[in-house]
Amino acid sequence: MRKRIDAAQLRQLLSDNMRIMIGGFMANGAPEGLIDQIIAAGTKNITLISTDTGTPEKGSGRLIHAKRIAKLYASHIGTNPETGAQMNSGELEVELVPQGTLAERIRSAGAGLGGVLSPTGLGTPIAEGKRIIQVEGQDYILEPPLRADLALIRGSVVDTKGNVLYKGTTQNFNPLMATAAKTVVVEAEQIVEAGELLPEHIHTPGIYVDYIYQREQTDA
Amino acid sequence: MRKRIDAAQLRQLLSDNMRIMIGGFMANGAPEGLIDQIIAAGTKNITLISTDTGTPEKGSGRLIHAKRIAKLYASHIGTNPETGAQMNSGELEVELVPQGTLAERIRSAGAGLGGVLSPTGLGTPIAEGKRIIQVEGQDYILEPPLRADLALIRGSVVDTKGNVLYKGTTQNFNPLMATAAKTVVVEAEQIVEAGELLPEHIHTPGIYVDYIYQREQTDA
Amino acid sequence: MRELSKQQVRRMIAWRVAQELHDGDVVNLGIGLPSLVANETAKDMEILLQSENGLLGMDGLADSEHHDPNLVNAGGQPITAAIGACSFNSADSFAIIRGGHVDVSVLGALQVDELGNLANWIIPGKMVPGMGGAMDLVVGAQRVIVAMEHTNKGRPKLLTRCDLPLTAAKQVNLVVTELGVIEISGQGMLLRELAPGIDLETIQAHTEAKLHLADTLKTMPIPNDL
Amino acid sequence: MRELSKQQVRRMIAWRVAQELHDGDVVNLGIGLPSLVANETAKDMEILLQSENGLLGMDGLADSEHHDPNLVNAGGQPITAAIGACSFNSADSFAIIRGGHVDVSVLGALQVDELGNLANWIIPGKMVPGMGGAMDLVVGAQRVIVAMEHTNKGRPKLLTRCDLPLTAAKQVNLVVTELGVIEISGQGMLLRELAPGIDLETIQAHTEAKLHLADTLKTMPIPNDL
Repeated sequence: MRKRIDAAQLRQLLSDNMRIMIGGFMANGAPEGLIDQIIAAGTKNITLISTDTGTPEKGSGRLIHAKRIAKLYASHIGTNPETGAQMNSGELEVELVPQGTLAERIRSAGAGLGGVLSPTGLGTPIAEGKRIIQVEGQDYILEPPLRADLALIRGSVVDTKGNVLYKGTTQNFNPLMATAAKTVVVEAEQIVEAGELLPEHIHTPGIYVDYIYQREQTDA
Repeated sequence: MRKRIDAAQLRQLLSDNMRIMIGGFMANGAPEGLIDQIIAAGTKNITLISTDTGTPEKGSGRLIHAKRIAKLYASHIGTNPETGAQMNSGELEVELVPQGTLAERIRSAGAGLGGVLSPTGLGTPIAEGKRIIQVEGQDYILEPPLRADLALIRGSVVDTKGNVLYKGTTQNFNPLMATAAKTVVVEAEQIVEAGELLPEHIHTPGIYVDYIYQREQTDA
Repeated sequence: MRELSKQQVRRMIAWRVAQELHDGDVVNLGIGLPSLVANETAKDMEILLQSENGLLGMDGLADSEHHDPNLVNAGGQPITAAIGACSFNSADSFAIIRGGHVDVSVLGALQVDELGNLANWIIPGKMVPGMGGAMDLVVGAQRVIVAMEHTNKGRPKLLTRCDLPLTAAKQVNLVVTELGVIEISGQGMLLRELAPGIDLETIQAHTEAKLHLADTLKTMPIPNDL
Repeated sequence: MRELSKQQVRRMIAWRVAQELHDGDVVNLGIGLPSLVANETAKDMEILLQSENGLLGMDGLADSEHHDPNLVNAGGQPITAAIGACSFNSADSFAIIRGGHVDVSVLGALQVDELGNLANWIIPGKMVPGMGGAMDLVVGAQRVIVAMEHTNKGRPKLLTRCDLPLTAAKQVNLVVTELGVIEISGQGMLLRELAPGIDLETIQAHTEAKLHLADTLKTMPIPNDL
């Protein structure tokens, strides 16, 4: 279990001005325990990559509410009034990215590709100022890869080698972000011995995971 | 089980000059029963997309041996002497594609993307005549999507809705090809009732699968 | 036709959209009015609901008894999964969507125009929720159906040209409202059905774009119990 | 040093390459000589072997008793999986490779040159096996080690410029042969180690490229039992 870290070790990984990816979709599958630690550590001026900003009370949106985010890449911010308010006041810079494009930009970074050629957003403000590449007579927007210093993800079952299985709809952006950051921390709902997950059931190979964190049980 | 077909129905799907993708890696995870039916049906002048050509006796290479292939996209042909011989005699046109690029070209077709921006092959004959796109100061080769009329794949466990799980190393190109062809047939090693596979264990969603085929048991 | 309540109007639109679906269709329903379509499909028809956050085979909203914290819809609400459902990550989810593997996408709109342009994600200076998965859904689905009330506080939403920023260009196929069913054709807006009790003058008065009449203009069917 | 058999030469090279690996490294071994490196790593070191056909955590070749028809290596041979192994499709496998998540790729070569260019997939008119996964592996791995015999029937394989079609440009980091260990540096080929009993004249005579001497030229370590 050499990959396990506690809250103190986790905070050593955090610093101001970092570029952080956080998994979850409307906070479903979001690593709430890791978000707790960012808040407790006081880390600020973060560039956040997250498909939505949950609510002020749930998921990555808590970091918006706590005013830790300077720049945001997201596909949807409508469920968190704080995000819109800080954007309008100029405190927060927001780049809106179509959800499928966001997923592929992250995947392409992890896969060593030069970005994505997507038809999504053609003829809309999303295409403005971007390169349009024609392939076989069709136009595509060239969207560059998106990577981060740190990815914080959540896994339903994590084995001691760092292999991750996500239950239900909690996969969302988690397995993609695991491939695209210099350092990856998974918050484990449950930790099992290596070998308990079948090779073909694993969504995220353990080589992508640097550290495994489990939220301290405050309720004894 | 409305998706199940027998050999006679399968042959109705075949015609000369088709573009067919066949899964498997060195015949591991290859749909041998479906290949049997192409051979029995006499289908010819096929454009084949397959990562390798197995051997003359195993996997998609059997179709080379039977002289049914006019054009081939593959990453490796060295294990099947027939492929090289037919290429040298001019009977068979071969386009060699790096294995990772082949995988992404097929994936991009299934995902509605305009191809792949890959660094693989830069400075080699693979880059000749292709568009080079620079992204963030790095060169990438633009490789177009690769699709087919028919994909023939093999699944270890297939449920009655067409959901597929692949065991061990039998995934390889099978789940990618399932997304990139007009018609998809899976050869099932085992068929189970819908609901027996957990949602998070499924590799290929049933919506990609048009038909399920099971090889007739000749040994009674 | 008697005056319908807001709820009845929404149900009428959702029911009519449901008649456009075929057995075995893979369908994505947007939040709000479009999500009501799920309740209106024929019971003997199998419709596979795709939820873009990562599930194929969405069943319905979960009651407190069946609540699984790991299973939510694209609105973040707890749901149940149908037998044979499968889950996947967001790249694979949008590969299904963008790759043309969703048969029908049903969504709401702020504006639709004669070219099939759609605006539904931003009102500059007022509302910037973001596009979420809508841009991919409209570009990728085989058929795009807009399900919405015909006007917004009396102002037409079916326009000659959208003036709000677009969600996608030229992708809408059909619009269903409480006044009628309009196809976006190469020649502009083609009125295919008129709701019971609505005449041509009324629907055109509530539509900025010119409505062309289909050769076989029909009365829009509505649920028997409405 | 006494004359070594072909098998001893191959083992000596594989053993020396194994000394380049670190605990926890993710390693891809090509077929042939490179595959022998797996047998030579220190027993207390954990090396994760990636097999590009779709497995991380390859163990070894399967004997007939443990033979699982669903589990093969990139050469198509039956293998066993280590505890904690995981499998994946070819797109995800090459995302691992191309994305820089493999620490070391070890492969053979027909030619390597001063620029770190590598040729190992085709001899025009003679041999066209195809590149398989080699082009991705050489571009994607953090470190590329070529493990090969120094010459081919007496002809040098370490050249000023490759004349065979390239597998990849400027990607090779280190070359290990039975004569020595050569680093590809900004200034060309840097001789770091000389095999026991080999002198500078001998290795240069078998090398077309000019060999520069490292400040600290060492004797190449070899296995104790060789």
